[in-house]
Amino acid sequence: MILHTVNKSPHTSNCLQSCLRTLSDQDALLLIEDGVYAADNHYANQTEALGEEITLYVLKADVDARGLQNRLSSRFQVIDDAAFVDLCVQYPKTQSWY
Amino acid sequence: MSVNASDLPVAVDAEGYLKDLDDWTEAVAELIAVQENIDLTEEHWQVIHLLREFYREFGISPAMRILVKQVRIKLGTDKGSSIFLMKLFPGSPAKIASKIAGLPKPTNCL
Amino acid sequence: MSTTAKNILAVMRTGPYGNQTAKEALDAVLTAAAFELPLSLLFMDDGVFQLLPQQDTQGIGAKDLSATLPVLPMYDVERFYVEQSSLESRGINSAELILPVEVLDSEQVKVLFAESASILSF
Amino acid sequence: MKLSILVYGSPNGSQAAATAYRFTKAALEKGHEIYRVFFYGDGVYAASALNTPPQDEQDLSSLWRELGEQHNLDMVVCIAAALKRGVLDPGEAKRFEKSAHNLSAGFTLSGLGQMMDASQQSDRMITFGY
Repeated sequence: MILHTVNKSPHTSNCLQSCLRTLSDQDALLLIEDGVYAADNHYANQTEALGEEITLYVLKADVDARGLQNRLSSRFQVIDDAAFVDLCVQYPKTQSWY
Repeated sequence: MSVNASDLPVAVDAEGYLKDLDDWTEAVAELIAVQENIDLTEEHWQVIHLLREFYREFGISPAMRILVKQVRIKLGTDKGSSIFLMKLFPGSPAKIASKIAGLPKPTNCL
Repeated sequence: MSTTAKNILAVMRTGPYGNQTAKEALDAVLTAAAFELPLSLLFMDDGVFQLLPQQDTQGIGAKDLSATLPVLPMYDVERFYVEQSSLESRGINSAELILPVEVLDSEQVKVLFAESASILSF
Repeated sequence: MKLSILVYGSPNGSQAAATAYRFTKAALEKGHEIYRVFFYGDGVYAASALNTPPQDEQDLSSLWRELGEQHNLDMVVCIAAALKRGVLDPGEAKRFEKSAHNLSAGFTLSGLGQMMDASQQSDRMITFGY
């Protein structure tokens, strides 16, 4: 059970690809900073293809800052900083892809 | 005989490590050793040369545990102990021997 | 610190010289090793480039990391893993690398992550 | 729960320093214990007291210092990473014969051993990469 964070845009970095290769069914993925561009519904085919067991999150402050509020794939749950902390507690380990 | 940093023919930092590692010679080593109140014997030189060889190969100053291990492998089990190294380089053998051997300060900052 | 130590997985994902990350990751790894913490290294993405032979850094004025990496077995660090698809997409054969590595496919990497108590992400 | 935070990004080079700050603040507000905040790589730039952003931009160095004071945080800056980037405390400035020092109040220079200690002593550790 690992919380994976990705902070780079999928358009400029392979972070998301590498993360997706090694994501287990029990894991969660949280997109932060420029990583949130991967939650855009024009891009999210790959993440939408993931099994339902894997929960997908996107950090609200980063989504709002980038004007993505109305462009998000419905597969992602939008969470605030407090919920980010909760995820970190819920999952015993984090792997940061940056 | 006492030697101060200002008596050394080469530049050292406030802790006595060489500023330019290329300045090292055996004569410089003798002077640094005097500052540490150590009279270099054949056994000291064996460790100093071993350290320099280690640095040439791996590019780092070894941690104490690794120094002990290397001495044991290269110089024999009777010398490969922290007690033996403590006797040669009292206090903090890995640090002091590295200083005399003209290696950089161990950066692991343990 | 080493009595009931948590085993650490260091994930090395950057090439050796484009920035300080690989160098500082290695410093962290050497520190963990000096403390005798149980430690494994996973090289993936551009991190596998750290393991290429024949690195000569004189021309760029950087320290040669490929000279230091082979010191790790002396520190009793012996578990070196590389991710298969990272090797394949870069056309690298694991036999030519400077450390004795075990090649893991994606499923095995998942297991490696799962079995580690603490992850250092570089 | 006991959390440790690793910060690798500089305040200006990436968003990591800001995200790490918000995360730490949120964790404290939720009542968690912050075992240590460890600044490594370019993350050490947050500890320079000389950072002077314009008044209408976020001043992360000051924010960390204030948060540290408020909650008595153990904010450790890797000494090797800091020295090579010109972040020095008075002791190191003297030792290396430098004319000035700039480590901000609230931060401590120490070794990578503190990072390993955090990995062993914390319930959770999270990295904010550059």
